Amino acid sequence: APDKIGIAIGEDPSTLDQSASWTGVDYQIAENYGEFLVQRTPAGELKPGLASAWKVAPDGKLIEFTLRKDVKFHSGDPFTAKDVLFSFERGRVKSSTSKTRLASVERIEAVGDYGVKVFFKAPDVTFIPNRGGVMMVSKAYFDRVGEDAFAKQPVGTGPYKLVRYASGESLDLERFAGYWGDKPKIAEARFFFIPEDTTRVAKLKAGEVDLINACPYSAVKDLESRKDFKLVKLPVDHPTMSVVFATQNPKTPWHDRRVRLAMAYAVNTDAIIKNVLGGIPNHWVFLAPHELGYDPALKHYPYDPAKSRALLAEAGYSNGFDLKLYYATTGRVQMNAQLAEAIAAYFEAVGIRTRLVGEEWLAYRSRYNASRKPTAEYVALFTHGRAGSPDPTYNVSLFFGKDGPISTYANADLDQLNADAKATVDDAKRAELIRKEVRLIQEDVPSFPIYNNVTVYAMKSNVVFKPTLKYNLDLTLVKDMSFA
Amino acid sequence: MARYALKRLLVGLVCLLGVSLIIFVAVRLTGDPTDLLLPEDASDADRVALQAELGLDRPLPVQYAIFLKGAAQGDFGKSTRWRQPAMELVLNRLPATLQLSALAFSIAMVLGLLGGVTSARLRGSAFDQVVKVGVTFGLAVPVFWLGLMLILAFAVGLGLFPTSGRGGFAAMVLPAVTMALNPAAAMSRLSRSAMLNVLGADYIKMARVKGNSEARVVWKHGLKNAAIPLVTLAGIQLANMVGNTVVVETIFAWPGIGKLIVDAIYARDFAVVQAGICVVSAIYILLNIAVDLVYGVLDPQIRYD
Amino acid sequence: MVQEPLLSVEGLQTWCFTRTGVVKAVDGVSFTLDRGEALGLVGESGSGKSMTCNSIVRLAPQAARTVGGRVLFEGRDLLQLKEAQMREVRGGRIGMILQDPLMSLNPVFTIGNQVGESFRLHGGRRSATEIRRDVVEVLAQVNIPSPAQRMASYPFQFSGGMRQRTVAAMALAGRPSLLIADEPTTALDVTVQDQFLRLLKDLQANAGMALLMVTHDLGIVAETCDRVAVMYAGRIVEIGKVQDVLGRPAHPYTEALLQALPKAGVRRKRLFQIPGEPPNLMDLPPGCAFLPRCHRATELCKTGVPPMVDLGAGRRAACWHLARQEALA
Amino acid sequence: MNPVLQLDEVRKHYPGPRAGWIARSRGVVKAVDGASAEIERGTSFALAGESGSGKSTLARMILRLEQPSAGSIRFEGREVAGLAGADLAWYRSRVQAVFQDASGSLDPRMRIGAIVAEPLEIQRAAGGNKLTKQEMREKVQEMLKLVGLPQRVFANYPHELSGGQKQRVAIARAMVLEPALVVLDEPVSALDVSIRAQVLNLLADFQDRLGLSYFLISHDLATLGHVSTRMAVMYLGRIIETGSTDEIYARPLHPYTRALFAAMPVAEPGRVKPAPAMRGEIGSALDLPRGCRFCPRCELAQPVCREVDPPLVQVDAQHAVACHLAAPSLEDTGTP
Amino acid sequence: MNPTLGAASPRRRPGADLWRRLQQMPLLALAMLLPVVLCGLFGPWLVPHDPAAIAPAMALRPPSWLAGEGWTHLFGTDYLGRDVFSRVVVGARASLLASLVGVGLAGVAGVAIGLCSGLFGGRVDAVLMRLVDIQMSMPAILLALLVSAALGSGLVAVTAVIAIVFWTNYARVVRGETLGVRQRDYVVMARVLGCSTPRLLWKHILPNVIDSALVVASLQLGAAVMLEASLSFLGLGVQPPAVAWGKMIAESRLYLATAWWLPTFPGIALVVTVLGTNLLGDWLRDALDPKLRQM
Ligand SMILES: Nc1ncnc2c1ncn2[C@@H]1O[C@H](COP(=O)(O)OP(=O)(O)OP(=O)(O)O)[C@@H](O)[C@H]1O
Ligand SMILES: Nc1ncnc2c1ncn2[C@@H]1O[C@H](COP(=O)(O)OP(=O)(O)OP(=O)(O)O)[C@@H](O)[C@H]1O
Ligand SMILES: [Mg+2]
Ligand SMILES: [Mg+2]
Repeated sequence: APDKIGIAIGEDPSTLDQSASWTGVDYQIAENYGEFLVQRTPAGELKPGLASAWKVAPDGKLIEFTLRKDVKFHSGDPFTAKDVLFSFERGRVKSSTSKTRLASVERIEAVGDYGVKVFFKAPDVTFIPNRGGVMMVSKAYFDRVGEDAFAKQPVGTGPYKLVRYASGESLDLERFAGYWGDKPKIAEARFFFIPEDTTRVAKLKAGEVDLINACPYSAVKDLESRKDFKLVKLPVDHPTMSVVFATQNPKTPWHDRRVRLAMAYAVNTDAIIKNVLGGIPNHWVFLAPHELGYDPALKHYPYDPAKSRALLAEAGYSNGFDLKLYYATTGRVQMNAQLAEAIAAYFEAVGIRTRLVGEEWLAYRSRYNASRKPTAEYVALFTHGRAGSPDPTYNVSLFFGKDGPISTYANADLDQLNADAKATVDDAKRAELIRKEVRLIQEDVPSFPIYNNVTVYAMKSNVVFKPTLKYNLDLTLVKDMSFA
Repeated sequence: MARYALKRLLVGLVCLLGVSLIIFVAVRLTGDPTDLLLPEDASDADRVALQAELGLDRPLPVQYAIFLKGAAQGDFGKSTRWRQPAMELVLNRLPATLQLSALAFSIAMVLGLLGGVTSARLRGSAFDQVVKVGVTFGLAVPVFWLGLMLILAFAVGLGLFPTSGRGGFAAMVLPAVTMALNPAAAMSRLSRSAMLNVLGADYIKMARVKGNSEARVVWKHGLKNAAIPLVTLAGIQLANMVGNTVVVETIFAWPGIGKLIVDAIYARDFAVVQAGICVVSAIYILLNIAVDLVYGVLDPQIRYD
Repeated sequence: MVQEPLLSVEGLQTWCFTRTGVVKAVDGVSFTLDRGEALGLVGESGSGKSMTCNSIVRLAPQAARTVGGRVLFEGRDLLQLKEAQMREVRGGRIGMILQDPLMSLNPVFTIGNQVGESFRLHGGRRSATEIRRDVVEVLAQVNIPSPAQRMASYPFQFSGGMRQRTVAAMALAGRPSLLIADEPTTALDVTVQDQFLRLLKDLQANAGMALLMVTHDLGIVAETCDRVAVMYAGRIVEIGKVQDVLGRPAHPYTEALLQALPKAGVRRKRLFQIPGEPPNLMDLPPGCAFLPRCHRATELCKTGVPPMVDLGAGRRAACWHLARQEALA
Repeated sequence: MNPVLQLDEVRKHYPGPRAGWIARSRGVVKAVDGASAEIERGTSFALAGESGSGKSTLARMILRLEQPSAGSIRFEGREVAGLAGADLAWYRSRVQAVFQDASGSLDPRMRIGAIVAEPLEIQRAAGGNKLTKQEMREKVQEMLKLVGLPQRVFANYPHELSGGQKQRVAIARAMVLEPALVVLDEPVSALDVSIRAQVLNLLADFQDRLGLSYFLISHDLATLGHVSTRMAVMYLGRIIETGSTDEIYARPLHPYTRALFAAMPVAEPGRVKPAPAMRGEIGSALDLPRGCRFCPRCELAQPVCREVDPPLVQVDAQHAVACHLAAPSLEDTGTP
Repeated sequence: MNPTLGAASPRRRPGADLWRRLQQMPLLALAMLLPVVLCGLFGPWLVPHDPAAIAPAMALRPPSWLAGEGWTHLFGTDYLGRDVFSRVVVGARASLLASLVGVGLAGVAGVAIGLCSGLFGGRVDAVLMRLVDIQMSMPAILLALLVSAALGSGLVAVTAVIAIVFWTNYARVVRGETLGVRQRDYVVMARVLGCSTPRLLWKHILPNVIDSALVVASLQLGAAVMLEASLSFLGLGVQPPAVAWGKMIAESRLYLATAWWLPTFPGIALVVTVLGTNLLGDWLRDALDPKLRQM
């Protein structure tokens, strides 16, 4: 079997420095050469990584890690507690994502060369699921080569080392002989950055690469029908494409719960998923089945235009109303415009006169931020946090809490419930609280989901690839690939 | 001649200054990059801090002055998206774009001249009609559509060329052809009409009277006289190619400067946009000067001293 | 012993096919030209003088086609030659000077290059130095001062007269036996024109070349030519020795032409003016083309195109009145 | 004596040609270098001379398209350069022009009627007349009739007319305001012999009718002799001989004038032309020779000619010449 | 130069001239553009289906006549099950509106600037032409992106982008023409007659330079639709429910391999329009040139 693999992905990483990684693509690449303290198996289970063991204090405010002693960076420097401290410090400064993940951390202490104590301001149930927040980098290497070389030629402890990077073009990985863990099957990998979906698919079809990620849904049927290729569908779930309301402004029709509910009833999400999105994405009510607090009893808003109209009439909008529906015209979510058009058409069908306002990503984001004001008139197609977060309580506070930094919603009951849930370390009890929260949200409709993202990897039929499940990034880890 | 070139360079510098000012303002009209740089759950305080860090809190004239001062020393600031010096990024990507543009340009010129001149010679013939249709096609076909069709046909279907990426001459063929079609059409159009103008001139008749063969009449006596507008167009096209590769670069995953600038625009990466467009404009200006100097070679009546 | 003429044009017809109709620019032109002889071709603008010349060397504009007649030159019918053979004739056996000296030289090549080209095309294989020598020689022949230096000049650096003489040099390079000069001096000052015509006469005399000169200036004809042909509306209406035609015009058009000339001495006398408008070649009256403007016009003139009447001594004219006189005689 | 137009030592100097379009220009082109003349009311004054000798430039200055660099141009006693406002409008109505290229001087986008009416309209806008639209139309139609054009050309565009017809339109436009002076810059050079006669006759008719004056430029000596009562010959920006036309025809004094007459082709077969008394190429207004500007080409040049620029000297009441050898002793030294 | 062909022949009736010119009309160009213009004007009333009505169950059906299903969906359906034929017909309006208005605005601005530059010359000319240089030295598509990033997307933004990107061409061409025309004898003659500067500009110069502007415009119409398409490709075109061809083509690129009818029919509409305007432009150039008109 060959031991070289070619992979086409959509975008360049924004940085190679794994401690500065902050976007999805950054992690797609960097996790091949950088590692966290904790690992995830392809099945999605957490398992020891650079930390061979960890202990969470009963109050949840301290976690003690024990580090492996046989780990070396690609530069040859040994991995020690000093590196962990350095990585945490650097991550906090360099990566906005890491900064968020480490927000709950009060301080970190080294215990000898191979022990680390992390103190928290408050218990953080997301810290371990987030695998300890940052990928590890070498302090010794940094001291030796300085900032520039460190950022351009990063070294990690991962199964592969980075050998070459041509911006906008490709990136080469090579198996690291001194890797502490299992030796991966593939010796060399080249990532190509192909932003245009059609080209990416063409590259696979032409046989120039073995695997592509983010295969467009429109190409799935065609590829499935060919025996040279196969597809792996990875539920990423987060963020969940939803219709989001800024509920606070009493002047807007959708301040009224019945209107929001009517709008949820108006959209045939199943038809959209089946016909427009090729039947590929998931459609969870709120949480994915594997998540804590998943409630099998909870049902979708049904597609019921008659009831929708009735609800609108009841709320005093029998003649409908004018609506601006915002959506993003650029960015990484596929078929956004198509989706927006479909939803607008459904709204129109129940009498809501919908004007689509497509905005380029940044304008769209700015508008979202602005919509947190209680005077905002805002309904958007937005990727809301529902399923697939490190912990359901995390997303509820982020997206639905009164003070949630990206929330356009406020509900004192919900906030109380979520606060209780966060403070509950016991999983069963927390699950019950989460179920209550979810039901409350489902009833009040601050947003309603359209679909949960499933990313599709397409590959030649001789490629074996097990992507990491139960995690909200579409990682492309070469170590999990092999040839049949 | 040297003095003339110097003078033009100075004027070019003024133009460049104008470009930088316009870009500077325009890029700031597109929005505030902090929203993109901060995580979703960042606080307002974080935003203010980041703005200060990026220097975006200062008055615009001050920002521009700082930019100019840096630019004068070759420092165009640091990319917020790629966290590298902006100019370094731009210059790294430039060769790929130049390479592609050069090939596309050559194809466009050869096709355009051959088509245009020959159809001028055979005015009204079937060939002329075919070229006319081809020209319209070249002017009417959206570049992205053409590029994708070429990929599907020649890379996936026939397997003659790589679908995308950089590497060897073969990889350049499809993107270069894609890029060349439109300029080739324009060139063919212009060379046809320029040639028709020239072919009506008395000295062309004189060349025939002297017993020149038709090919010599057209390619020797005609072309050099028709050359001035053609060279002008060629210069503009070459320069535009450098700037208008975006779509082709996106489709063919060609690691060039156009895609970089577009990504930078989307990322509100002011430094890279500024550096990138300044470089492209500088190339345009230099090419224009070169074109003017070429005039002097083509037309003996133009002398610079 | 009757010597075969150098050039014999018989019933030449060149028509222009335009969007709006057929223009019979040349419609049955016949004349001969002997070796060493100078024939003037006069007539008003649009009468088909240039078209006749261009048809002889087969360089009529695209819209035009030669639909009839023969052009016998040195025993061959030029209209039947292959294009490659024709190229040998052009610039070789037949030299040609076009109307506008400012425009006949290619502005982007040096004088030496352009004159040299004529030699390269027609002189057989020769080295660059030989060609250079020939160029210098021919430029000197046409009175270009310091030709060796001026070879490197571009046309715009030459005065109008010098340019005109350069064009003559190019026409002479192939040592032609026939030189066609299409209004060679219209754009020139009288003094320069005078110089040039003198030169042309000299060359013709020295090289034994025949000259076909187009002009609408009767003065030039009087000074330069042996015989003259007057054209009107695509046909020759009168041809004969210069003294005869200009001295005692036979055709009313020739007569009118001469009368309309302002005479230097006679001031403020009303000039004779030919009434009416020039003919529309697309829509000629059925009879004599000059009929609408002719003071002699009678019903007879409407009967058809007037035949050529031989008036003796090589003189012929196409007028119904002359035909009748002859018939009576 | 009541001259319509007086030219007094008029000069026009242009900056020399620029090498390329950005380099600084070098030298001075002395297009007109001291020209003096008077034009009597109701007569024709003709100007002959080699191409580039400054004839058109002089005409342009009279038409106030160009300001003289020096000297004065007076029209009916008033300095032309100083006219402004209503005075300028008056001048515009009194002085008209006809140029050589008839198709070039008619706006291809205007109908013939509008072209001929334009002077009336401009004058009306300037307060020069108070004609109604209908009156203007009648006036235009009357003019068209006068120049012998059919009424239907009123609605034609210039390109639909023949060269002679176009030139008649240009004349109609020039005459519609019944001016005092018409500047004619080679009005018949581009026309066929037969049409030339028509136009010359037409011009003569207008002169008889309106009693106007012509300033005529031509290098066809026959035309010029036919039309003018007085004439001048220019050479490189300078009037080198002037006087009554008859006199100059009978007794040309300047060697250049003689050469000009000698070169004139005449439709008299068998006439033997004298050899030209001139050599070389025409000089350039950019670098004038020292002394007499004709001397490099003059067969008769004497040492003095290379040193001193000869002034225009009156040889008799009707005749002045600028030549060391011609005035007045040329006869004495003997003609060649 | 060709008096014998002058049309002032005695047998001319009034109107004959017009008829002759009509006969020389570019029938092919008109045949191409007429349906396009009709669609642009009356599109919404001509269509068999509501172009915005979705029917997800009917998504991505090929043209119905190919499947032997009659003429219900002449051009097939798109990813939302909408009728492609109706969308192409209705799309004409936005495509034409953006390009016509954009090119028109560019034309007005460019012609005005070109005229001033050419007529006044000197410092005015230098400043204006430097402006043109500056704009031209910035890559058009990037400029367009910047502008639309600043203005947001939508028909108005696309139109503005077209106007901003295209005015320079007019300015250059008109300036060049003005420089030429200003020296022509008829302009000189107008000055002899005492024409005021506004009258000179309006009556003599503008009518004589407007042709080249029209020709530029005809060529740019096609380019404008292309720019609209490119902007859509980059995510910044017109917004739904507005339909425009460029947007349709750009969005359908995902289906190039699987649903050929999606890009093909709007593509044909685009090609026909560009071909039509180009032919019209060629004809205009000939027709407006009085010299050629005579031939
Ligand atoms: N390409 C053409 N298409 C249509 N008619 C043409 C064309 N070329 C020439 N003609 C016509 O043919 C006739 C003869 O033209 P030709 O050039 O021979 O005249 P000419 O006697 O040389 O006139 P001139 O003295 O003006 O040079 C003219 O009536 C002219 O209008
Ligand atoms: N605007 C100008 N700038 C510079 N030089 C000029 C300008 N106009 C005319 N000249 C020069 O002035 C001289 C006289 O030109 P002008 O047109 O008056 O001659 P002309 O006697 O009318 O000649 P022609 O008989 O050829 O019409 C020429 O050398 C010409 O090149
Ligand atoms: Mg001719
Ligand atoms: Mg002149």
